[in-house]
Amino acid sequence: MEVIEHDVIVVGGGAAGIRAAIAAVEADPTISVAMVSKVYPMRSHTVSAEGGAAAVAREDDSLEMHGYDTVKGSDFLGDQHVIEYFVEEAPKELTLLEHWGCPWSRNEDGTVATRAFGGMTTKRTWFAADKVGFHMLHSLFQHSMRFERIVRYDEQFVTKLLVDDGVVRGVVALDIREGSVRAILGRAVILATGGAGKCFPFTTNGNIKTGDGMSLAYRAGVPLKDQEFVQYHPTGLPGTGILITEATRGEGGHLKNSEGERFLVDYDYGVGTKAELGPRDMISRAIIQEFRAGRGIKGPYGEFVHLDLTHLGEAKLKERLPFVLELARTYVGVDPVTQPIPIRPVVHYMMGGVDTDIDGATVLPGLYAAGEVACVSMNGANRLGSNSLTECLVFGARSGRCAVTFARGSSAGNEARMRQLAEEEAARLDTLRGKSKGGETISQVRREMQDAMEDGCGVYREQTSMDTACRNLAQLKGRFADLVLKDSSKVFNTELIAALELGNMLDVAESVAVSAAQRKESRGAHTRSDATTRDDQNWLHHTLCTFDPAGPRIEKKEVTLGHWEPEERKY
Amino acid sequence: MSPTSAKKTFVVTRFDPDVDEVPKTQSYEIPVQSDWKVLDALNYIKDEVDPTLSHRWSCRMAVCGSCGMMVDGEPKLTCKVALSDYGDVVEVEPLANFPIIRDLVVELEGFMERFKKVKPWIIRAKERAVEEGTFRQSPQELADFKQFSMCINCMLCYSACPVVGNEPHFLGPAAIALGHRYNLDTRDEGSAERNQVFLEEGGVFSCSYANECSEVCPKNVDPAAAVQQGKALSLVDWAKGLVLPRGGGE
Amino acid sequence: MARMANPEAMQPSTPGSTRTAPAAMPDQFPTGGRYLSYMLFGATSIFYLLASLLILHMVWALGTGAEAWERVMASFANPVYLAYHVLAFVVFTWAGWRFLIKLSAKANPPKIGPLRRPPLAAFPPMMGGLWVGATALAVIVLWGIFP
Amino acid sequence: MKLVARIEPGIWALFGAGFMVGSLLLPAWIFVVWIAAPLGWVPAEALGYERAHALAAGPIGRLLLLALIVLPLWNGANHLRHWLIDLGGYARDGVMAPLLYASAAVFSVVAIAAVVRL
Ligand SMILES: Cc1cc2nc3c(=O)[nH]c(=O)nc-3n(C[C@H](O)[C@H](O)[C@H](O)COP(=O)(O)OP(=O)(O)OC[C@H]3O[C@@H](n4cnc5c(N)ncnc54)[C@H](O)[C@@H]3O)c2cc1C
Ligand code: SF4
Ligand code: F3S
Ligand code: FES
Repeated sequence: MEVIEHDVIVVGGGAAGIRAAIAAVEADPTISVAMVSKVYPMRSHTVSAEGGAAAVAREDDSLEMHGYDTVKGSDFLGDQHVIEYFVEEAPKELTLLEHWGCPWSRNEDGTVATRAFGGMTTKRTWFAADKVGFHMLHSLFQHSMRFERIVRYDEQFVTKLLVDDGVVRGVVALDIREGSVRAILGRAVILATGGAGKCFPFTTNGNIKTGDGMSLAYRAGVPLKDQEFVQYHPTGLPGTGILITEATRGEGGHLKNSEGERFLVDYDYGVGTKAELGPRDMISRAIIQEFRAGRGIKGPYGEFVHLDLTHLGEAKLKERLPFVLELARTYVGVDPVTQPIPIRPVVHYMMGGVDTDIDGATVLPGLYAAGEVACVSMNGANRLGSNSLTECLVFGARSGRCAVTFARGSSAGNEARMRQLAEEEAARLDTLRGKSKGGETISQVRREMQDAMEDGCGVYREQTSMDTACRNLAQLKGRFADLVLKDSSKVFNTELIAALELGNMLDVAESVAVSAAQRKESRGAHTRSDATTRDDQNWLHHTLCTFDPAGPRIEKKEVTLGHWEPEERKY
Repeated sequence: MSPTSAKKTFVVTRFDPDVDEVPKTQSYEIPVQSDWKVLDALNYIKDEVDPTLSHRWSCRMAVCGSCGMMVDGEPKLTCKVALSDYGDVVEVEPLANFPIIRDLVVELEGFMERFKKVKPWIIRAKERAVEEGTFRQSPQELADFKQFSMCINCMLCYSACPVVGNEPHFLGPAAIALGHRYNLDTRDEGSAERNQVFLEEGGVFSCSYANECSEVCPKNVDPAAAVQQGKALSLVDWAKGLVLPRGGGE
Repeated sequence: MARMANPEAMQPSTPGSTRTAPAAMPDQFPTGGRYLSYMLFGATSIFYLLASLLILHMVWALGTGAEAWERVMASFANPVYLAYHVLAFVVFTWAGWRFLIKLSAKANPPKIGPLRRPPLAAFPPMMGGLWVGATALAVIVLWGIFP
Repeated sequence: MKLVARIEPGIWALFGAGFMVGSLLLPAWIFVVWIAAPLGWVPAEALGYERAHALAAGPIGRLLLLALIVLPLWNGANHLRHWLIDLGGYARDGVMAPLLYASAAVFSVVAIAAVVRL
């Protein structure tokens, strides 16, 4: 067994992971950072973000306004000290990225351009046409290459956190190419493994977003927070779930039902004059309501409505939304210049995640988390579009710095013990690889899990359906143990990876369903048809979900309020 | 209620270094849907027919760059090309010009090394402080390099370029395009360093302007343009070096 | 199966940790699809070399004297020469089109020093115009019409 | 090989210039001098010794002829080298490249002599 030592280990090479790694090496000129990622960093799903990243930039904007929009967007479940820190750091982080080469779109005078986004009072979303995540990720990754002290472990799948004496000491990583397992030891570990959209059948997320980091932390005894809040993006393509960015609405696109009505204007869905610029949870609900009122359009993958951009004109679409043109033409055969795009709500983002404080620190000493995998509590019950890319930077950087501080004051731990734990893990993987005894296939269990989530934890939820989902998931976890695997090769065994990912997703899915089933109110993205209002009296608190072999344990955690008082969320 | 289905045969390259001396092919006849991309068929095979098939993919929206393969002999992003554009028998191979790790998975470390060589990051004599705010860059200055920043590192261009297959040290189209992208960026001051790399053996002058890289690029990066422009601009530095020899040596 | 590529093509400086199968050239290389015109373009190099040497030969003769010159000029009437030159004419015209019209424009950086490149769309007509102009002038001069 | 790599940028410049001159002037040259003239379409005195020498020996004439010989020569040498690599000759490039470039250099000198002695 190979054992490697570094000071800080970053798991994940998306926006949050790379930012954390850069912050760590910049914080201490002597430190070495391991960046472990199951795909080459530029493949991380940050690459698919299209619309933009929010930070105050204009004269007519203020930190106060960005903070208020975010708190209100979160349906008052966001921790306000976190949000205040976030809005303050946001402009600095995006400026840094500009210095590092990000090709932000520009105004005529050479300053950075901003666009409107849902739930934001003014134009504060920085963008690079409609490939923002792509440009941010590649800029970050390319910038990171200059630091020799960031040592990359690409295509290495982390399967376990090494914990000794109640302190995290490193990770176990499976080298996908070799099939071998190694222990990577460090005095602090930062999880930046992204979200878990793949727990659902229709999602904007890529194949790699399987909630690995959430499961890693959860299995190490760290609670997952606010897992019931799963964001549905109103404008995904039917079938594939490919995202059509919210920037389409920011740039003036209209949503229309089968009658050709702009239903957000013609009916009252609580978005008021913001219409298409309302927040995602509300617009997703409005679309489902349209379906229920019989004003959806029927297609091979269920009902949809139209996103109409034809009035924006070809020139603007080409300049601002070229990727949308490409996606619509390639994946639904529609030319947005002349035709409306079919769209439906699809799973997009996990507001919940590994419970951390403002430093990204978890309750397990030495373990940090940042980015979509974490729940630092800035998104509360509903994330505003374009806040999360910035979140990856702000809290990626902070957790990187804090991890360095922690690592400085921490000892290396017992190597022999770590080696032993890693060897046990390697043995577990060896048993799983090509495990020929069993009656269940990966694809079947995965499909049933996804269907359970769609049925139980959709845009609208109710007690019975959520309870059913919990039961089904518990059962599926049992069936997971009976999986049959056919590939016994050591080299690039993607079947083994798929099995490990499925195990992780089952953990996450269950935590989502169980967290959802116990929250008896509607707030943000968690909308119950059997408890339709928000109930601050009883439910203005976070949900913590802790692993227990007998089944997830649920607790409450206080919300940090501040100078923004909870009020009814209307636009 | 899914779109109509028909049957197609996929002839797929298989290679398991534990077992196989050389790559072989395997055929799968499977039902396909009319709206599928080539990648959907591979995923169907993986999920329902033969879980031992290995291939890379993630975003399925033509932006992560991981699903490049040879489809009927041409490098393609398999998540982007429609199955309906192909006949009843579709040949899927790993990307040409790359060593094959397993099945449809190729060795990318060679590219990662070349990529790093061109120093694809902003180089400045003096870093700008955050407090000084953003740089100013006009839309025109942005447009000058934007196209070359659109590369998703999918490697289709390497697979199409005859020089990549023949000259082992060639930096290759995407790496050069990305280096050139920084040379053209008004925020950058590092073109002299990068041009030194371009001037080395295997640099820009190894390219014989086959233009195939640009023909197959799924993102219209036009790496061939970048390489030729890189020749022109590094030639200027080369000529300067003749007049004012650089100190130091090799 | 296509021709094997150079065994070191796209190999990292230290080979990967598992055995790999060697890289193959693209199936269509060298004569299939678009590679054909690329390879034919490469073959024009031979025509360039021959044309250059032949002109050198002519200039040498011109420097030697009237007799040598007339002898060289007379030799071109040989049917083999004539056939070859008809082919060469086609080759040079095609190579010229590929170079001037198809490939040359985008090889110009957006800016060299302070000078901005004309829009790419302007190049084909510009180059075409230059070509026609140069050809016309050359024909007029060689034909004895001017000066 | 190091030397070849060191001078390659310059050769590329000559190669590009060769293409420029070759593309612009050679079709006309071939047509008039090597096709039309031998077929007797061109008036005899146009390319007769007197006029030819008068045209060629002027400063512009000498320069143009030099360009017409030397540039396509380097173009051909460089292009042929890359073509041979494409045909699978990378291993032989260590011999071919110096050979081709040295020949081009020799003929360039001859060309200068030829133009000077006009
Ligand atoms: C289609 C789409 C569009 C979006 N658009 C926007 C937008 O416009 N604005 C906005 O603000 N947000 C947007 N978002 C959200 C935002 O992009 C994501 O929340 C954010 O990119 C997450 O970044 P991350 O660094 O946390 O994770 P990711 O980018 O997902 O990276 C995760 C990393 O972890 C690694 N990893 C995971 N598991 C393991 C493991 N087991 N072992 C080793 N490594 C592992 C992966 O390899 C990867 O490198 C969008 C999201 C999607 C899906
Ligand atoms: S230049 Fe184009 S083909 Fe080459 S790697 Fe980049 S995106 Fe792919
Ligand atoms: S295909 Fe290759 S030869 Fe040059 S123009 Fe592109 S790099
Ligand atoms: S799967 Fe990402 S580019 Fe095809």
